[in-house]
Amino acid sequence: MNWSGLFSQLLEIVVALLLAPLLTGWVNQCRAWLQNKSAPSLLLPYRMLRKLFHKESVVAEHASQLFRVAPYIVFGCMVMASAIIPTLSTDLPLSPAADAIALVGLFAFARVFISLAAMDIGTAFGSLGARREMLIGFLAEPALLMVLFSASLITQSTSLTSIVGTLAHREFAIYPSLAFAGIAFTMVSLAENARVPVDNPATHLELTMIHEALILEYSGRHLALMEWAASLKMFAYSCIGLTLFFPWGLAEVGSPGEMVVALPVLVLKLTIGGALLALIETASAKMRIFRVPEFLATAFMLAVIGMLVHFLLGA
Amino acid sequence: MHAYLIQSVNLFAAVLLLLSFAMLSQRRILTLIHLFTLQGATLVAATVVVAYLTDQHHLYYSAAITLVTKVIVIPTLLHRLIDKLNVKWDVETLINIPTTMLIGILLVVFAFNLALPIAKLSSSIVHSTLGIALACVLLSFMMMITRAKAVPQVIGFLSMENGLFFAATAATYGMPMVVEFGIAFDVLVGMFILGVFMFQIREQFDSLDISHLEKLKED
Amino acid sequence: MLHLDWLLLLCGAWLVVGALGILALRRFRFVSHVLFPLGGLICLGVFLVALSAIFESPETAILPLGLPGLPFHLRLDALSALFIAVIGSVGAGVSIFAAGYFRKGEGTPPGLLCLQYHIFLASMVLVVLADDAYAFMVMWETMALSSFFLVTSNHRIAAIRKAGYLYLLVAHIGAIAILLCFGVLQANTGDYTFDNMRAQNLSPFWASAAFLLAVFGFGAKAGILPLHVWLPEAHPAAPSPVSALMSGVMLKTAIYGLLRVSFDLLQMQLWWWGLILLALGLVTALFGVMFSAVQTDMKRLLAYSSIENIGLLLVGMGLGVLFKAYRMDALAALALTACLYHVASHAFFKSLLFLGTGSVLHATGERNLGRLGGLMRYMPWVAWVTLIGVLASAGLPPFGGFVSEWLLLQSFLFTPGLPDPFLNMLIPVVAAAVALVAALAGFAMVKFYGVIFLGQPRETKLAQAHDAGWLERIGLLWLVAGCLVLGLFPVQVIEPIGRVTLLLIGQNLADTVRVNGWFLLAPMSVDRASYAPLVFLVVGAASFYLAVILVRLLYRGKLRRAVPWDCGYPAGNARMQDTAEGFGQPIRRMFDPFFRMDIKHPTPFDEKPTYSVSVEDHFWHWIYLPIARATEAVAKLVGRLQQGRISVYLMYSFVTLIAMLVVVRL
Amino acid sequence: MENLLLVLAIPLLGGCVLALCGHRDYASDVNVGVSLGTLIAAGLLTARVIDGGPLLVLDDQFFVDPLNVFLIALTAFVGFTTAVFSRPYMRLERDRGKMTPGRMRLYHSMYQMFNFTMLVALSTNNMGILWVSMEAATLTTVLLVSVYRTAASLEAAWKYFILCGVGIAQALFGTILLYLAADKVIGSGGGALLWTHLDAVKGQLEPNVMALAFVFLLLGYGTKVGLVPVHNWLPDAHAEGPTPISAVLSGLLLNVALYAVLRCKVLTDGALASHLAGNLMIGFGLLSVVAAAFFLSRQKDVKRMFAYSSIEHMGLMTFAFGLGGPIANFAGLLHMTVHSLIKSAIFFAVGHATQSAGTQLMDKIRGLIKVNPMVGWGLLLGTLAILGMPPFGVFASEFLILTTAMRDLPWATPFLLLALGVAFASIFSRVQEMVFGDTDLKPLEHPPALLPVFAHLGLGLMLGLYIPPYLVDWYQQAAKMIGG
Repeated sequence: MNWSGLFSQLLEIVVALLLAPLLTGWVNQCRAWLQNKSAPSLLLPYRMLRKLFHKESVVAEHASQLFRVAPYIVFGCMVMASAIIPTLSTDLPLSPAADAIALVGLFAFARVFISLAAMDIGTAFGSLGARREMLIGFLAEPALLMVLFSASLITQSTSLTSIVGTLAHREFAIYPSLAFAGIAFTMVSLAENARVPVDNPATHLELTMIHEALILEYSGRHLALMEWAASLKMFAYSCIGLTLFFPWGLAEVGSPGEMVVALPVLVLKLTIGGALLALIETASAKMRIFRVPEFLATAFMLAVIGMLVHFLLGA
Repeated sequence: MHAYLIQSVNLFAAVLLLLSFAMLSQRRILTLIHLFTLQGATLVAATVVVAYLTDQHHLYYSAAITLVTKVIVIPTLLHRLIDKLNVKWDVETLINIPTTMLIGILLVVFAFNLALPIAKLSSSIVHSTLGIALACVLLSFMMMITRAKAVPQVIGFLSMENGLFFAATAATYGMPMVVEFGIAFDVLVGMFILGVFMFQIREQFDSLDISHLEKLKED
Repeated sequence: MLHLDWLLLLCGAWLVVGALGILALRRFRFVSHVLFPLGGLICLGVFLVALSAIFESPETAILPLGLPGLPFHLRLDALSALFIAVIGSVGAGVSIFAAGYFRKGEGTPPGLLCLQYHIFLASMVLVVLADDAYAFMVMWETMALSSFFLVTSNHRIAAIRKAGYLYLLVAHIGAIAILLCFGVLQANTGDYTFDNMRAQNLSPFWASAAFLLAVFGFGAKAGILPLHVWLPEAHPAAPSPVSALMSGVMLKTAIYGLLRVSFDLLQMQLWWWGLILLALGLVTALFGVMFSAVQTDMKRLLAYSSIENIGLLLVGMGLGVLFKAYRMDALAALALTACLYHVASHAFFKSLLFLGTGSVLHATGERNLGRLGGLMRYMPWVAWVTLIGVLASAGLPPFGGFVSEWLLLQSFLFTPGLPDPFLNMLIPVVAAAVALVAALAGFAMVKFYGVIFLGQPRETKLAQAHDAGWLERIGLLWLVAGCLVLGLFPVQVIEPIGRVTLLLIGQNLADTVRVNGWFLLAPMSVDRASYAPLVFLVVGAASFYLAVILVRLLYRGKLRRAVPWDCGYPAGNARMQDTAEGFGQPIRRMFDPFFRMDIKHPTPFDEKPTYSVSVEDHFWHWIYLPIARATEAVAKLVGRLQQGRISVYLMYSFVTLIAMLVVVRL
Repeated sequence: MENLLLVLAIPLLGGCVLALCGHRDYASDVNVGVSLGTLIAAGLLTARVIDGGPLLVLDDQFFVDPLNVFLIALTAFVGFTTAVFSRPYMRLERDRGKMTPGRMRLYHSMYQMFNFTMLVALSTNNMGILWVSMEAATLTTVLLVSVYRTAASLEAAWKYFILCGVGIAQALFGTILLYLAADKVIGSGGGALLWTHLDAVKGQLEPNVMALAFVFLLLGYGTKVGLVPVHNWLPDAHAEGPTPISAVLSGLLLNVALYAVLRCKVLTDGALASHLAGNLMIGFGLLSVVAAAFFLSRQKDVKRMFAYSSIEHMGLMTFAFGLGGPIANFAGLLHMTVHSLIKSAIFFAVGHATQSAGTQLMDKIRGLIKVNPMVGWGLLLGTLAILGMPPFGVFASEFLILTTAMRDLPWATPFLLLALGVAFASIFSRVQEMVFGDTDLKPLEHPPALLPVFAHLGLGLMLGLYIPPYLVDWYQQAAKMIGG
């Protein structure tokens, strides 16, 4: 482990923590614009977090330890995830500790805890949300894994840094398998981050909500952590997508100078990505909950077809 | 003289077969017992002739045993039995008589055919009798199958023993004495037991019809 | 003294403990507080001996028992030592737990239970040690028999009797197939030692026959589809420590047998065997996890989850066979390592979960998920410990289950090297399905945990639930420790597993792994794939604590307790929570054709509306009932032979005579 | 010679004594004592034969070799344990009014006479005497089967008598043919029915006659063995007679009949040089195993069910002996031994169970393990043993039979396995329900005789795990005698 590595690792985490709410704010702003609404401030998520952290936490009287621990765990998981994903640099000391599969495992870990915490209070909405979250999870997770596998097969590695490094250094080539994977990944990300058409982060309409149902009983600092973790998750997914499908502009080993370039590139990519996300969200309608499995199954199928295409065409 | 005697053994064999057929077709129990006694007597005569012909002394003893058991004791027992149990009436057979006879004829042909290679090998003076003995056995077997009452079934059984005995005498000049005694003893004891049994059966079922004895079965 | 002698001695000690149990038939305290811990101690000894034996060269022994000309041959090599280590280590935890678990007045007298339990343990060890067909069969069936008695220890309940019957029947039929398999393997030499079988070079046809018979026979024990029907009946029926042993350990002996036959006794592997195993494994895993997600009985849920895990094991083994058939030994070793790793981790987490349900069952008397809930408040010990098991079972990092799934997926990723393009196409699909299974397992486990321990108690009596006793806690903690060790120290765990793959395939994965340091698991090279659970844990824990400390330091906000908000609905009570049925509803809906469901909806006019749903297994109706009906029909036909009429009987005799005479005459 | 005479004389005299005093209270003790005496004498005889080799006595009429001495020992042993079992059992039957003093007398004396006839059949060298004693064994057991004088028992005994009588008559015809064949070679003076003599010249016997003779002998003695389709008497007789008699019928008489078949097979094999005898036995064996398995699945009466199980096992033995060869013969002999032990143990347990339930219907017998735990365990373990569960000896022999069959006759194995599977399913489902579960039955008034049950089970268990070397040696010699 070298100092530049440690530096880029810490920088990544800090950047993720700071940029994540901004991304959320940006997407919300774009969405408002696209829907002809007056947009909230870009910094609204930060203010929200600040407000929540300062408020007192109200916890249901029979909530167990698990309920109170869960936000920290989920938050910790998301921090971990953003530390593993090569957003700025491929010179990450932590990256050998966890590869693509472990990353998926990490997301699953967070999901399990958030669902368990939702069930802990024993309300109708909490358990309903947990059920739906797990339903989405068990379909999205393998799809995500398959997406990552498509990339792994091309690069002969499941280590994220290796994947990105290899993809970035190849001559530009069109990988049909990655095209399929890209579509699948977009669909998975929508579902995983509670976006329309799967879920609507802006509603508390009890019959349709998923993510909101999960965190219904949280308040104060716990809610803040949960919201922040959600932003981090979206950030992490965006970064995965960006690094896999647009792997250029990342800093490499032994060249700290590149880090300076990498950050603006990332911001640029995220800006475009966020806008696209808002576009997709605006253009599509929220699905009935029972259409969601079909949606995700399609994503899963696409990811698998992507892999098959890889074998068929050798690319 | 010798040739006549040999022919007479063959004649007795034929008579035995005839008697077997007669028993197969007979409906009356009393006549059945008479026929059985007659069969026994024929057997005794045949045994004596064979004994004389071959100069096998122990055959005389076995003839004597047969005379005592099959001609005197068992028929007497049977008579007493049917007297006491009062079952003289006709027996109804399970297969009608003409069919039985037809099957019987086929059986005889089969038995002869079966015994043919053995008969050729046999050194016995009356080699061809084995086939007849076998036919008698099979016919008695048929009789046991077709009868619906206990007494005729037992007579069939005894008549089968007669066939066996004839086979032993004619084909092999009799079994060793120990065995003969043993067989005779068994048959006698068996008869006693059967007699006791029939009383018990009648006591239980008020009849000697073996159709009462069909309770134990798979359902 | 050789390791093998020690093991035999320890098995003998088990039997002595069991015999003492018989002497103290009803002295409950003595049995539970002396004998069971003693048995646990012996387990520990077995574990240690076996662990050290893995690194030694094979040892053999011949016991003066058995048939003339075929005395019991025993052999301790790396493969058997590994499985014995698993038996010993898991058995130790379960025995200690059992010491605190068994209560008075439940079915079989405690002393007898002690005997059966220890015979069960000893027979499992001896099965793995057996080195000839007869010894193997004797031990195999002793194992089945002793576990049958354990399963039916509470025989007053008709369902338990039925479960036991089904179990023993399937086990017996499986055993017959295994016997046939050995019959094929000995290749008409009449010598039933495994040594002789290794020396035979069977033709592909006979080798395949042996392999298929082994799959059937061992599959019946392992619960491979469609021979799984006994498993969800028997495991819930047994007392929890026994379910733990059966699910955690006994099923693995079937895996052992299959490995022994297909990699050791058979001298060749055909590629399509691998495909069969893959297909069977996949179907089994999918089926298991699907059914596990819709169960409403906690132990049944776990039993189906065992079926799922067995499926995953088979997938690993299938890949191993496939690679071995194509002479890609390094990859075969990887796949097999994944399989063996999962053997160990499943043994630990599944026994942990079963023991957890045991404690719950004891505290509440309920197995039905619909009447549990909120137990975390009353039995926090059990709840937290079970949480570890749940996480491991869901295949989440950094626990044992994840490592094996990780290794399995890795071996899939390396498959493209296969020379057959068709297989190359097929493999990703299988990998996708494996991923699906793993994810679904998470669903089932969340349901399991959430419904039992979280939420509000669905019955008032649950408030009286007590936490586990100290002996039970020790047992649980031991298993938790196992899950953690397996999760956090994969490099060290692969060390002994490598000896096994060296024996079976000739490749030792540990050599490659060792190079990268003691905490980094990289089966091929660090560039290709790596995983360091310890780092993972440390960083995760660090970020967790950092968050905690920061929040504490910066915002010393108050915490207020209040009634749950629940979107403002006022009348929230325990009955408004999601039930187990409700939680499984999406799965039922999505995989509708796989279930045989009977749903009763209430009508709007019902006075007392009730809703019920029962989910059954298609296989029962597709395979087992038709077989039963066919047997009955044949039996009825055969029964006609015996009509009770003496004339008819005489006729049989007569006809037989004539027929035989005709035959002879011809 | 004295030993052999003792073995035969003790039960004969005992039978005569018991015919006089069999109705007294002490008669059952006398019965046990006589059986013990027989057992001791048989033990001495066995020791003698092991030490000094085969024994030819009484003008060559009696012959003891490794093959039959082991059966003699077994017969004496099971005869003794059954006598022990019948003590409390029959006492209870008497207390319940099913047995009158007269019937007790008949029972006791016939029990000893039955043992006597079996021992004669086993030890005789003369094929004729063999036949005579087999017939005598039938006669004594007919009386024993009908001892309750109920309608069902009379019917059973009648069928038993007629069917076995006819069967045994065929055996007599076979014996005559055998004599015919031997007569020419040995001459009528030289004891043409003595097995040892026949064995010496078996190669010269006329094959045609011998083939024919074997058909009659197989069918004749096979009727007593209980081979399908001439087995029909067997379930009735087992179900309706007193349980001790069911135990000895299954455990001993069937063995003796099979022994007779074996002796004939040796001669036939020698004469024919073909595998005809073996093939016939394989066919009958297989048919019996399969048919019995299916019969089993519809039973309601517990004794009847185990009677069918006996048919299955006799079929298996017949099959094994039909296969021939050292291993199969060894396995067959081993199976004979363990089957006798285990099946009689089962009948002992069943006897106590039916007495405590007051019925033989399995639906009515429940929860034995609660009322009479040891009876319950005895029945359950015995059943598992007879179903071929290791580590009991039945598995050892089935293992050998199946593996040999797999080698020599692969097409037959699926049938055997099917039958074993069906039998397992049928028997175990019922016995489990009888043993386990709740019950309102009452315990027995007299303490049950459990020693015989567990002694048999223990021996059966031992034979599965460890066969003592001298026993192995003995079996191997015997196997060699029957053409191994």
